[in-house]
Amino acid sequence: MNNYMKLEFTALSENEPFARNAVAAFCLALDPSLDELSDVKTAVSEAVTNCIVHAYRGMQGKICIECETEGDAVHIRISDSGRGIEDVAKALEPFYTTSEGEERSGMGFTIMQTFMSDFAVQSEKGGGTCVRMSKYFGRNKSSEVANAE
Amino acid sequence: MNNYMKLEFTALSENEPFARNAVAAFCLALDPSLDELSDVKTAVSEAVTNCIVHAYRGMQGKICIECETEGDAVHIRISDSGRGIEDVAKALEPFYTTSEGEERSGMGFTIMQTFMSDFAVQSEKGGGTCVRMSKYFGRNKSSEVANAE
Amino acid sequence: MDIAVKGTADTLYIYLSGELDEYNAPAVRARVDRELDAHAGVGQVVIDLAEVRFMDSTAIGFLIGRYKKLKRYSTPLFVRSVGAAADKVLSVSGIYTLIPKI
Amino acid sequence: MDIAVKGTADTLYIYLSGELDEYNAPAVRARVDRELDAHAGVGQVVIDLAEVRFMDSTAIGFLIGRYKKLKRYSTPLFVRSVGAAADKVLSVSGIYTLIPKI
Ligand SMILES: Nc1ncnc2c1ncn2[C@@H]1O[C@H](COP(=O)(O)OP(=O)(O)O)[C@@H](O)[C@H]1O
Ligand SMILES: Nc1ncnc2c1ncn2[C@@H]1O[C@H](COP(=O)(O)OP(=O)(O)O)[C@@H](O)[C@H]1O
Repeated sequence: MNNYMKLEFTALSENEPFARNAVAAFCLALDPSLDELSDVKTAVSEAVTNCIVHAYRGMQGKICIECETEGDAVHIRISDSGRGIEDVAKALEPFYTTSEGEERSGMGFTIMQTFMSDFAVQSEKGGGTCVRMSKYFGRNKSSEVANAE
Repeated sequence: MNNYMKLEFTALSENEPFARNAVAAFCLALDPSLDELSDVKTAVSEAVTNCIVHAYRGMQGKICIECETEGDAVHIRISDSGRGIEDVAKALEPFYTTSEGEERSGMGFTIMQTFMSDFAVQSEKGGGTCVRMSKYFGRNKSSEVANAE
Repeated sequence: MDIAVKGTADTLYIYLSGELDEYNAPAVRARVDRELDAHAGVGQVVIDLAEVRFMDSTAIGFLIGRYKKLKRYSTPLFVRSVGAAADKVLSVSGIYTLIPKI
Repeated sequence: MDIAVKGTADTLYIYLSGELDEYNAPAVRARVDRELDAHAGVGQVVIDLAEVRFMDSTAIGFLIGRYKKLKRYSTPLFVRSVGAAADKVLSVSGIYTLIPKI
Protein backbone atom coordinates (compact mmCIF):
# COMPACT_ATOMS: atom_id res chain seq x y z
CA MET A 1 0.00 0.00 0.00
CA ASN A 2 1.21 3.51 -0.74
CA ASN A 3 1.97 5.65 2.26
CA TYR A 4 0.57 9.16 2.35
CA MET A 5 0.83 12.30 4.41
CA LYS A 6 -0.44 15.82 4.15
CA LEU A 7 1.04 18.68 6.12
CA GLU A 8 -0.51 22.11 6.37
CA PHE A 9 1.13 24.95 8.27
CA THR A 10 1.35 28.68 8.72
CA ALA A 11 3.67 30.48 6.30
CA LEU A 12 6.27 31.53 8.87
CA SER A 13 9.98 31.25 8.21
CA GLU A 14 10.46 29.59 11.62
CA ASN A 15 8.59 26.61 10.09
CA GLU A 16 11.22 26.03 7.41
CA PRO A 17 13.33 23.59 9.47
CA PHE A 18 10.17 21.88 10.73
CA ALA A 19 8.76 21.36 7.23
CA ARG A 20 11.90 19.90 5.63
CA ASN A 21 12.54 17.69 8.65
CA ALA A 22 8.97 16.38 8.64
CA VAL A 23 9.27 15.37 4.99
CA ALA A 24 12.65 13.77 5.68
CA ALA A 25 11.15 11.82 8.60
CA PHE A 26 8.35 10.61 6.32
CA CYS A 27 10.89 9.43 3.74
CA LEU A 28 12.94 7.48 6.31
CA ALA A 29 10.67 4.44 5.98
CA LEU A 30 11.89 4.16 2.34
CA ASP A 31 15.44 3.72 3.64
CA PRO A 32 17.09 6.52 1.63
CA SER A 33 20.84 7.19 1.69
CA LEU A 34 21.98 10.23 3.66
CA ASP A 35 22.79 12.00 0.38
CA GLU A 36 19.34 11.33 -1.01
CA LEU A 37 17.70 12.54 2.19
CA SER A 38 19.80 15.68 2.10
CA ASP A 39 18.71 16.32 -1.52
CA VAL A 40 15.04 16.05 -0.53
CA LYS A 41 15.49 18.33 2.47
CA THR A 42 17.19 20.96 0.37
CA ALA A 43 14.58 20.86 -2.40
CA VAL A 44 11.72 21.05 0.13
CA SER A 45 13.44 23.94 1.86
CA GLU A 46 13.62 25.83 -1.47
CA ALA A 47 9.95 25.31 -2.26
CA VAL A 48 8.76 26.20 1.25
CA THR A 49 10.97 29.29 1.37
CA ASN A 50 9.50 30.43 -1.95
CA CYS A 51 5.98 30.19 -0.51
CA ILE A 52 6.97 32.32 2.47
CA VAL A 53 9.17 34.82 0.65
CA HIS A 54 7.44 35.17 -2.74
CA ALA A 55 3.90 33.80 -2.53
CA TYR A 56 2.86 35.56 0.68
CA ARG A 57 5.70 38.12 1.11
CA GLY A 58 5.28 38.21 4.87
CA MET A 59 1.48 38.17 4.72
CA GLN A 60 -0.44 35.43 6.51
CA GLY A 61 -1.09 32.27 4.57
CA LYS A 62 -1.00 28.50 4.61
CA ILE A 63 1.43 26.13 2.96
CA CYS A 64 0.44 22.60 2.08
CA ILE A 65 2.82 19.68 1.54
CA GLU A 66 1.56 16.32 0.34
CA CYS A 67 3.82 13.27 0.12
CA GLU A 68 3.01 9.90 -1.32
CA THR A 69 5.25 6.88 -1.66
CA GLU A 70 5.18 4.60 -4.66
CA GLY A 71 7.62 1.72 -4.52
CA ASP A 72 11.01 3.29 -3.84
CA ALA A 73 9.84 6.75 -4.86
CA VAL A 74 8.36 9.66 -2.98
CA HIS A 75 6.14 12.16 -4.78
CA ILE A 76 5.98 15.57 -3.13
CA ARG A 77 3.52 18.38 -3.84
CA ILE A 78 4.09 21.78 -2.24
CA SER A 79 1.42 24.41 -2.79
CA ASP A 80 0.40 27.87 -1.66
CA SER A 81 -2.54 30.17 -2.37
CA GLY A 82 -0.34 33.21 -2.74
CA ARG A 83 0.28 35.65 -5.53
CA GLY A 84 1.35 33.12 -8.17
CA ILE A 85 3.97 33.46 -10.91
CA GLU A 86 3.26 35.50 -14.03
CA ASP A 87 5.98 34.05 -16.25
CA VAL A 88 6.89 30.53 -15.12
CA ALA A 89 9.48 29.98 -17.88
CA LYS A 90 11.35 33.09 -16.76
CA ALA A 91 11.11 32.12 -13.07
CA LEU A 92 12.79 28.80 -13.88
CA GLU A 93 15.87 30.46 -15.36
CA PRO A 94 18.99 30.19 -13.18
CA PHE A 95 19.72 33.41 -11.28
CA TYR A 96 16.34 34.93 -12.07
CA THR A 97 14.82 36.46 -8.97
CA THR A 98 12.28 39.17 -8.25
CA SER A 99 13.80 39.83 -4.80
CA GLU A 100 17.22 41.14 -5.73
CA GLY A 101 17.37 43.46 -2.72
CA GLU A 102 16.92 40.61 -0.25
CA GLU A 103 19.96 38.68 -1.48
CA ARG A 104 17.87 35.88 -3.01
CA SER A 105 20.07 34.03 -5.47
CA GLY A 106 17.49 33.03 -8.05
CA MET A 107 18.75 29.44 -7.78
CA GLY A 108 15.83 27.88 -5.86
CA PHE A 109 14.07 26.28 -8.83
CA THR A 110 17.41 25.23 -10.34
CA ILE A 111 18.28 23.40 -7.13
CA MET A 112 14.89 21.68 -6.98
CA GLN A 113 15.38 20.50 -10.56
CA THR A 114 18.95 19.37 -10.00
CA PHE A 115 18.42 17.64 -6.67
CA MET A 116 15.18 15.80 -7.45
CA SER A 117 14.48 13.09 -10.05
CA ASP A 118 11.34 14.77 -11.46
CA PHE A 119 10.15 18.35 -11.18
CA ALA A 120 7.22 20.42 -12.43
CA VAL A 121 5.68 23.73 -11.42
CA GLN A 122 2.22 25.04 -12.11
CA SER A 123 1.24 28.61 -11.37
CA GLU A 124 -0.89 31.49 -12.46
CA LYS A 125 -0.83 35.13 -11.46
CA GLY A 126 -3.09 35.47 -8.42
CA GLY A 127 -3.85 31.74 -8.42
CA GLY A 128 -1.16 30.32 -6.13
CA THR A 129 1.68 27.99 -7.03
CA CYS A 130 2.08 24.23 -6.94
CA VAL A 131 5.45 22.50 -7.19
CA ARG A 132 5.58 18.75 -7.80
CA MET A 133 8.82 16.85 -7.28
CA SER A 134 9.69 13.18 -7.08
CA LYS A 135 12.74 11.39 -5.79
CA TYR A 136 13.52 7.79 -6.71
CA PHE A 137 15.56 6.33 -3.89
CA GLY A 138 18.29 3.77 -4.38
CA ARG A 139 18.99 4.63 -8.01
CA ASN A 140 21.53 7.36 -7.32
CA LYS A 141 20.76 8.54 -10.80
CA SER A 142 19.91 12.23 -10.74
CA SER A 143 22.46 13.01 -8.03
CA GLU A 144 25.27 11.34 -9.99
CA VAL A 145 24.39 13.35 -13.03
CA ALA A 146 24.24 16.52 -10.99
CA ASN A 147 27.69 15.94 -9.57
CA ALA A 148 29.16 15.14 -12.96
CA GLU A 149 27.94 18.32 -14.56
CA MET B 1 0.88 35.27 16.01
CA ASN B 2 0.07 31.69 16.90
CA ASN B 3 1.80 29.08 14.82
CA TYR B 4 -0.28 26.23 13.43
CA MET B 5 0.18 22.95 11.63
CA LYS B 6 -2.03 20.09 10.61
CA LEU B 7 -0.67 16.69 9.68
CA GLU B 8 -2.75 13.94 8.10
CA PHE B 9 -1.32 10.54 7.34
CA THR B 10 -2.09 6.91 6.68
CA ALA B 11 -2.60 4.76 9.78
CA LEU B 12 0.49 2.60 9.35
CA SER B 13 2.77 1.74 12.24
CA GLU B 14 5.81 2.69 10.14
CA ASN B 15 4.53 6.29 10.48
CA GLU B 16 4.85 6.32 14.27
CA PRO B 17 8.43 7.66 14.32
CA PHE B 18 7.59 10.15 11.56
CA ALA B 19 4.54 11.51 13.40
CA ARG B 20 6.22 12.05 16.78
CA ASN B 21 9.32 13.55 15.14
CA ALA B 22 7.23 15.93 13.05
CA VAL B 23 5.45 17.23 16.17
CA ALA B 24 8.78 17.54 17.98
CA ALA B 25 10.23 19.48 15.03
CA PHE B 26 7.22 21.82 15.14
CA CYS B 27 7.76 22.43 18.88
CA LEU B 28 11.46 23.26 18.43
CA ALA B 29 10.66 26.90 17.63
CA LEU B 30 9.31 27.20 21.22
CA ASP B 31 12.76 26.29 22.52
CA PRO B 32 11.71 23.38 24.77
CA SER B 33 14.15 21.53 27.02
CA LEU B 34 15.21 18.06 25.88
CA ASP B 35 13.10 16.53 28.67
CA GLU B 36 10.03 18.45 27.62
CA LEU B 37 10.54 17.47 24.01
CA SER B 38 10.90 13.85 25.02
CA ASP B 39 7.63 14.06 26.99
CA VAL B 40 5.78 15.38 23.95
CA LYS B 41 7.26 12.73 21.67
CA THR B 42 6.24 9.97 24.05
CA ALA B 43 2.68 11.27 24.50
CA VAL B 44 2.22 11.70 20.74
CA SER B 45 3.58 8.22 20.16
CA GLU B 46 0.96 6.82 22.59
CA ALA B 47 -1.93 8.60 20.92
CA VAL B 48 -0.84 7.72 17.38
CA THR B 49 -0.23 4.09 18.32
CA ASN B 50 -3.74 3.93 19.77
CA CYS B 51 -5.22 5.13 16.48
CA ILE B 52 -3.34 2.43 14.57
CA VAL B 53 -3.78 -0.41 17.05
CA HIS B 54 -7.24 0.25 18.50
CA ALA B 55 -9.14 2.68 16.27
CA TYR B 56 -8.43 0.96 12.95
CA ARG B 57 -7.01 -2.39 14.10
CA GLY B 58 -4.94 -2.82 10.95
CA MET B 59 -7.68 -1.52 8.65
CA GLN B 60 -7.00 1.46 6.40
CA GLY B 61 -7.65 4.86 7.86
CA LYS B 62 -6.30 8.35 8.34
CA ILE B 63 -4.88 9.98 11.45
CA CYS B 64 -4.97 13.73 11.91
CA ILE B 65 -2.67 15.74 14.18
CA GLU B 66 -3.21 19.45 14.72
CA CYS B 67 -0.77 21.59 16.69
CA GLU B 68 -1.14 25.19 17.69
CA THR B 69 1.21 27.33 19.73
CA GLU B 70 0.01 29.86 22.27
CA GLY B 71 2.76 31.75 24.05
CA ASP B 72 5.06 29.07 25.49
CA ALA B 73 2.45 26.34 25.10
CA VAL B 74 1.65 23.86 22.37
CA HIS B 75 -1.86 22.46 22.04
CA ILE B 76 -2.07 19.13 20.26
CA ARG B 77 -5.17 17.41 18.89
CA ILE B 78 -4.87 13.84 17.61
CA SER B 79 -7.95 12.32 16.03
CA ASP B 80 -9.08 9.27 14.11
CA SER B 81 -12.35 8.16 12.50
CA GLY B 82 -12.06 4.65 13.83
CA ARG B 83 -14.21 2.49 16.05
CA GLY B 84 -14.29 4.84 19.05
CA ILE B 85 -14.30 4.01 22.76
CA GLU B 86 -17.45 2.72 24.42
CA ASP B 87 -16.47 3.45 28.03
CA VAL B 88 -13.95 6.31 28.17
CA ALA B 89 -13.69 6.32 31.99
CA LYS B 90 -12.71 2.65 31.95
CA ALA B 91 -10.24 3.18 29.09
CA LEU B 92 -8.46 5.83 31.15
CA GLU B 93 -7.79 3.46 34.07
CA PRO B 94 -4.13 2.44 34.39
CA PHE B 95 -3.46 -1.08 33.02
CA TYR B 96 -6.85 -1.27 31.30
CA THR B 97 -6.43 -2.59 27.78
CA THR B 98 -8.66 -4.38 25.29
CA SER B 99 -5.64 -5.94 23.55
CA GLU B 100 -4.27 -8.19 26.28
CA GLY B 101 -3.04 -10.79 23.80
CA GLU B 102 -0.84 -8.27 21.98
CA GLU B 103 1.16 -7.28 25.06
CA ARG B 104 -0.35 -3.81 25.25
CA SER B 105 0.25 -2.48 28.74
CA GLY B 106 -2.88 -0.39 29.19
CA MET B 107 -0.64 2.53 30.22
CA GLY B 108 -0.97 4.67 27.10
CA PHE B 109 -3.54 7.13 28.45
CA THR B 110 -1.81 7.23 31.84
CA ILE B 111 1.43 8.26 30.16
CA MET B 112 -0.28 10.96 28.08
CA GLN B 113 -1.81 12.36 31.29
CA THR B 114 1.41 12.18 33.27
CA PHE B 115 3.71 13.56 30.58
CA MET B 116 1.56 16.44 29.37
CA SER B 117 0.32 19.52 31.24
CA ASP B 118 -3.32 19.16 30.12
CA PHE B 119 -5.16 16.16 28.71
CA ALA B 120 -8.69 15.34 27.55
CA VAL B 121 -10.21 12.61 25.41
CA GLN B 122 -13.50 12.62 23.58
CA SER B 123 -14.91 9.50 21.97
CA GLU B 124 -18.03 7.65 21.09
CA LYS B 125 -18.56 4.09 19.94
CA GLY B 126 -18.36 4.15 16.15
CA GLY B 127 -17.63 7.87 16.10
CA GLY B 128 -13.84 8.05 16.25
CA THR B 129 -11.65 9.40 19.01
CA CYS B 130 -10.08 12.78 19.65
CA VAL B 131 -7.29 13.33 22.18
CA ARG B 132 -6.35 16.89 23.18
CA MET B 133 -3.14 17.52 25.06
CA SER B 134 -1.18 20.64 25.91
CA LYS B 135 2.36 21.18 27.07
CA TYR B 136 3.50 24.38 28.72
CA PHE B 137 7.21 24.73 28.03
CA GLY B 138 9.63 26.30 30.46
CA ARG B 139 7.55 25.74 33.58
CA ASN B 140 8.85 22.27 34.30
CA LYS B 141 5.66 21.85 36.31
CA SER B 142 3.92 18.69 35.25
CA SER B 143 7.17 16.80 34.74
CA GLU B 144 8.45 17.70 38.22
CA VAL B 145 5.21 16.50 39.77
CA ALA B 146 5.38 13.31 37.75
CA ASN B 147 8.91 12.60 38.92
CA ALA B 148 8.09 13.32 42.53
CA GLU B 149 5.18 10.94 42.69
CA MET C 1 16.07 -1.48 16.48
CA ASP C 2 19.15 -3.62 17.07
CA ILE C 3 19.83 -6.20 19.74
CA ALA C 4 23.11 -7.68 20.89
CA VAL C 5 23.67 -10.52 23.32
CA LYS C 6 26.44 -11.49 25.71
CA GLY C 7 26.19 -14.61 27.84
CA THR C 8 28.24 -15.54 30.88
CA ALA C 9 27.86 -18.84 32.73
CA ASP C 10 25.24 -17.33 34.98
CA THR C 11 23.83 -14.28 33.24
CA LEU C 12 22.41 -13.47 29.83
CA TYR C 13 22.86 -9.80 28.88
CA ILE C 14 20.62 -8.41 26.16
CA TYR C 15 21.50 -4.97 24.76
CA LEU C 16 18.70 -3.13 23.04
CA SER C 17 19.40 -0.08 20.90
CA GLY C 18 17.29 2.29 18.85
CA GLU C 19 13.61 3.09 19.25
CA LEU C 20 11.25 0.75 21.10
CA ASP C 21 7.75 1.56 19.87
CA GLU C 22 4.84 -0.42 18.48
CA TYR C 23 6.40 -0.35 15.01
CA ASN C 24 9.64 -1.96 16.14
CA ALA C 25 8.30 -4.19 18.91
CA PRO C 26 7.34 -7.30 16.89
CA ALA C 27 10.84 -7.80 15.49
CA VAL C 28 12.52 -7.11 18.84
CA ARG C 29 10.16 -9.48 20.62
CA ALA C 30 10.88 -12.28 18.14
CA ARG C 31 14.64 -11.84 18.37
CA VAL C 32 14.77 -11.53 22.14
CA ASP C 33 12.51 -14.53 22.64
CA ARG C 34 14.74 -16.60 20.40
CA GLU C 35 17.69 -15.72 22.65
CA LEU C 36 15.73 -16.44 25.81
CA ASP C 37 14.79 -19.88 24.50
CA ALA C 38 18.33 -20.59 23.34
CA HIS C 39 19.62 -19.73 26.83
CA ALA C 40 16.83 -21.44 28.79
CA GLY C 41 18.09 -22.34 32.27
CA VAL C 42 20.47 -19.39 32.63
CA GLY C 43 20.61 -17.95 36.16
CA GLN C 44 19.31 -14.50 35.32
CA VAL C 45 18.59 -12.22 32.38
CA VAL C 46 19.59 -8.54 32.25
CA ILE C 47 18.18 -6.23 29.61
CA ASP C 48 20.45 -3.24 29.02
CA LEU C 49 18.70 -0.08 27.80
CA ALA C 50 21.71 2.25 27.51
CA GLU C 51 21.35 2.60 23.73
CA VAL C 52 17.57 2.96 23.61
CA ARG C 53 16.94 6.41 22.15
CA PHE C 54 13.15 6.37 22.50
CA MET C 55 10.49 4.26 24.15
CA ASP C 56 6.79 4.54 24.91
CA SER C 57 4.36 2.26 26.79
CA THR C 58 5.05 -0.45 24.24
CA ALA C 59 8.24 -1.05 26.22
CA ILE C 60 6.23 -1.75 29.36
CA GLY C 61 4.17 -4.40 27.58
CA PHE C 62 7.34 -5.81 26.04
CA LEU C 63 9.17 -6.09 29.37
CA ILE C 64 6.19 -7.57 31.22
CA GLY C 65 5.81 -10.08 28.38
CA ARG C 66 9.45 -11.20 28.76
CA TYR C 67 9.02 -11.28 32.56
CA LYS C 68 6.08 -13.65 32.21
CA LYS C 69 7.92 -15.85 29.75
CA LEU C 70 10.98 -16.11 32.02
CA LYS C 71 8.78 -16.86 35.01
CA ARG C 72 8.01 -20.21 33.40
CA TYR C 73 11.74 -20.93 33.50
CA SER C 74 11.91 -19.45 37.05
CA THR C 75 14.52 -17.02 35.72
CA PRO C 76 14.60 -13.53 37.22
CA LEU C 77 14.69 -10.53 34.87
CA PHE C 78 16.47 -7.22 35.48
CA VAL C 79 16.95 -3.98 33.57
CA ARG C 80 19.97 -1.72 33.70
CA SER C 81 21.39 1.49 32.21
CA VAL C 82 17.95 3.05 32.13
CA GLY C 83 18.18 6.62 30.81
CA ALA C 84 16.11 9.48 32.22
CA ALA C 85 13.37 9.38 29.57
CA ALA C 86 13.05 5.58 29.71
CA ASP C 87 13.02 5.72 33.49
CA LYS C 88 10.09 8.12 33.41
CA VAL C 89 8.10 5.73 31.21
CA LEU C 90 8.94 2.67 33.28
CA SER C 91 8.37 4.39 36.64
CA VAL C 92 4.78 5.28 35.74
CA SER C 93 3.94 1.58 35.53
CA GLY C 94 5.56 0.45 38.77
CA ILE C 95 7.31 -2.18 36.66
CA TYR C 96 10.46 -2.13 38.84
CA THR C 97 8.75 -4.22 41.53
CA LEU C 98 8.61 -7.09 39.02
CA ILE C 99 11.74 -6.26 37.05
CA PRO C 100 14.26 -4.54 39.33
CA LYS C 101 16.76 -2.01 38.08
CA ILE C 102 20.35 -3.06 38.79
CA MET D 1 23.04 29.36 13.78
CA ASP D 2 26.27 30.28 15.58
CA ILE D 3 29.26 32.16 14.29
CA ALA D 4 32.78 32.35 15.65
CA VAL D 5 35.62 34.52 14.49
CA LYS D 6 39.40 34.23 14.53
CA GLY D 7 41.60 36.98 13.13
CA THR D 8 45.26 36.83 12.22
CA ALA D 9 47.27 39.81 11.00
CA ASP D 10 46.38 39.01 7.42
CA THR D 11 43.28 36.83 7.48
CA LEU D 12 39.85 36.93 9.09
CA TYR D 13 38.38 33.45 9.64
CA ILE D 14 34.62 33.21 10.14
CA TYR D 15 33.26 29.88 11.34
CA LEU D 16 29.57 29.25 10.65
CA SER D 17 27.72 26.42 12.35
CA GLY D 18 24.16 25.13 12.28
CA GLU D 19 21.58 25.55 9.54
CA LEU D 20 21.86 28.29 6.94
CA ASP D 21 18.38 28.86 5.55
CA GLU D 22 16.10 31.83 5.00
CA TYR D 23 14.96 31.68 8.63
CA ASN D 24 18.48 31.97 10.04
CA ALA D 25 20.01 34.17 7.35
CA PRO D 26 19.09 37.65 8.65
CA ALA D 27 20.79 37.10 12.02
CA VAL D 28 23.88 35.52 10.43
CA ARG D 29 24.13 38.30 7.87
CA ALA D 30 23.97 41.00 10.56
CA ARG D 31 26.61 39.32 12.73
CA VAL D 32 28.99 38.53 9.88
CA ASP D 33 28.69 42.04 8.43
CA ARG D 34 29.52 43.52 11.81
CA GLU D 35 32.73 41.45 11.85
CA LEU D 36 33.59 42.41 8.29
CA ASP D 37 33.22 46.08 9.12
CA ALA D 38 35.20 45.72 12.34
CA HIS D 39 38.02 44.06 10.38
CA ALA D 40 37.88 46.35 7.34
CA GLY D 41 41.25 46.36 5.58
CA VAL D 42 42.19 42.78 6.45
CA GLY D 43 44.08 40.97 3.67
CA GLN D 44 41.49 38.25 3.06
CA VAL D 45 38.38 36.70 4.56
CA VAL D 46 37.81 32.93 4.84
CA ILE D 47 34.38 31.54 5.69
CA ASP D 48 34.63 28.06 7.20
CA LEU D 49 31.59 25.82 6.63
CA ALA D 50 32.76 22.70 8.48
CA GLU D 51 29.99 22.92 11.09
CA VAL D 52 27.15 23.86 8.75
CA ARG D 53 24.65 21.00 9.01
CA PHE D 54 22.24 22.24 6.37
CA MET D 55 22.10 24.88 3.67
CA ASP D 56 19.93 25.77 0.72
CA SER D 57 20.16 28.46 -1.97
CA THR D 58 19.91 31.10 0.75
CA ALA D 59 23.60 30.36 1.34
CA ILE D 60 24.40 31.29 -2.26
CA GLY D 61 22.69 34.66 -1.84
CA PHE D 62 24.40 35.14 1.49
CA LEU D 63 27.89 34.40 0.13
CA ILE D 64 27.44 36.56 -2.98
CA GLY D 65 26.20 39.36 -0.72
CA ARG D 66 29.37 39.16 1.39
CA TYR D 67 31.50 38.93 -1.76
CA LYS D 68 29.97 42.17 -3.06
CA LYS D 69 30.43 43.90 0.27
CA LEU D 70 34.09 42.88 0.50
CA LYS D 71 34.68 43.94 -3.09
CA ARG D 72 34.19 47.52 -1.93
CA TYR D 73 37.13 46.98 0.43
CA SER D 74 39.00 45.09 -2.36
CA THR D 75 39.23 42.15 0.02
CA PRO D 76 39.09 38.66 -1.52
CA LEU D 77 36.67 36.09 -0.01
CA PHE D 78 37.24 32.33 0.24
CA VAL D 79 35.32 29.36 1.61
CA ARG D 80 36.76 26.24 3.13
CA SER D 81 35.78 22.95 4.78
CA VAL D 82 32.80 22.62 2.46
CA GLY D 83 30.95 19.35 3.19
CA ALA D 84 29.46 17.20 0.44
CA ALA D 85 25.90 18.51 0.74
CA ALA D 86 27.01 22.15 0.91
CA ASP D 87 29.34 21.58 -2.03
CA LYS D 88 26.43 20.28 -4.10
CA VAL D 89 24.43 23.44 -3.40
CA LEU D 90 27.34 25.80 -4.08
CA SER D 91 28.51 23.95 -7.21
CA VAL D 92 25.14 24.42 -8.90
CA SER D 93 25.62 28.17 -8.82
CA GLY D 94 29.18 28.31 -10.13
CA ILE D 95 29.95 30.45 -7.10
CA TYR D 96 33.49 29.12 -6.78
CA THR D 97 34.68 31.29 -9.66
CA LEU D 98 33.93 34.34 -7.47
CA ILE D 99 34.61 32.78 -4.10
CA PRO D 100 37.26 30.06 -4.45
CA LYS D 101 37.39 27.03 -2.21
CA ILE D 102 40.70 26.75 -0.37
N1 LIG E 1 5.61 30.04 -4.58
C1 LIG E 1 5.88 31.14 -5.33
N2 LIG E 1 4.96 32.14 -5.42
C2 LIG E 1 5.21 33.25 -6.18
N3 LIG E 1 6.34 33.43 -6.88
C3 LIG E 1 7.30 32.48 -6.83
C4 LIG E 1 7.12 31.30 -6.05
N4 LIG E 1 8.24 30.54 -6.19
C5 LIG E 1 9.05 31.22 -7.02
N5 LIG E 1 8.51 32.39 -7.41
C6 LIG E 1 9.10 33.38 -8.35
O1 LIG E 1 10.13 32.74 -9.10
C7 LIG E 1 11.37 33.43 -8.91
C8 LIG E 1 12.53 32.43 -8.95
O2 LIG E 1 12.45 31.55 -7.84
P1 LIG E 1 13.76 30.77 -7.33
O3 LIG E 1 14.42 30.11 -8.50
O4 LIG E 1 13.36 29.89 -6.20
O5 LIG E 1 14.75 31.92 -6.82
P2 LIG E 1 14.65 32.90 -5.56
O6 LIG E 1 13.72 32.29 -4.56
O7 LIG E 1 16.05 32.96 -5.07
O8 LIG E 1 14.13 34.20 -6.09
C9 LIG E 1 11.22 34.17 -7.60
O9 LIG E 1 12.08 35.27 -7.50
C10 LIG E 1 9.75 34.56 -7.64
O10 LIG E 1 9.54 35.71 -8.42
N1 LIG F 1 -8.00 5.86 19.39
C1 LIG F 1 -8.66 4.83 20.00
N2 LIG F 1 -9.71 4.22 19.38
C2 LIG F 1 -10.36 3.20 19.96
N3 LIG F 1 -10.07 2.72 21.20
C3 LIG F 1 -9.04 3.30 21.88
C4 LIG F 1 -8.30 4.36 21.32
N4 LIG F 1 -7.37 4.73 22.23
C5 LIG F 1 -7.53 3.93 23.30
N5 LIG F 1 -8.55 3.06 23.11
C6 LIG F 1 -9.05 2.06 24.07
O1 LIG F 1 -8.59 2.43 25.37
C7 LIG F 1 -7.82 1.35 25.94
C8 LIG F 1 -6.72 1.89 26.82
O2 LIG F 1 -5.77 2.61 26.04
P1 LIG F 1 -4.29 2.82 26.57
O3 LIG F 1 -4.36 3.37 27.95
O4 LIG F 1 -3.57 3.65 25.57
O5 LIG F 1 -3.66 1.37 26.68
P2 LIG F 1 -3.25 0.33 25.53
O6 LIG F 1 -3.07 1.06 24.24
O7 LIG F 1 -1.98 -0.27 26.02
O8 LIG F 1 -4.37 -0.67 25.45
C9 LIG F 1 -7.35 0.56 24.75
O9 LIG F 1 -7.06 -0.77 25.08
C10 LIG F 1 -8.52 0.67 23.79
O10 LIG F 1 -9.56 -0.25 24.12
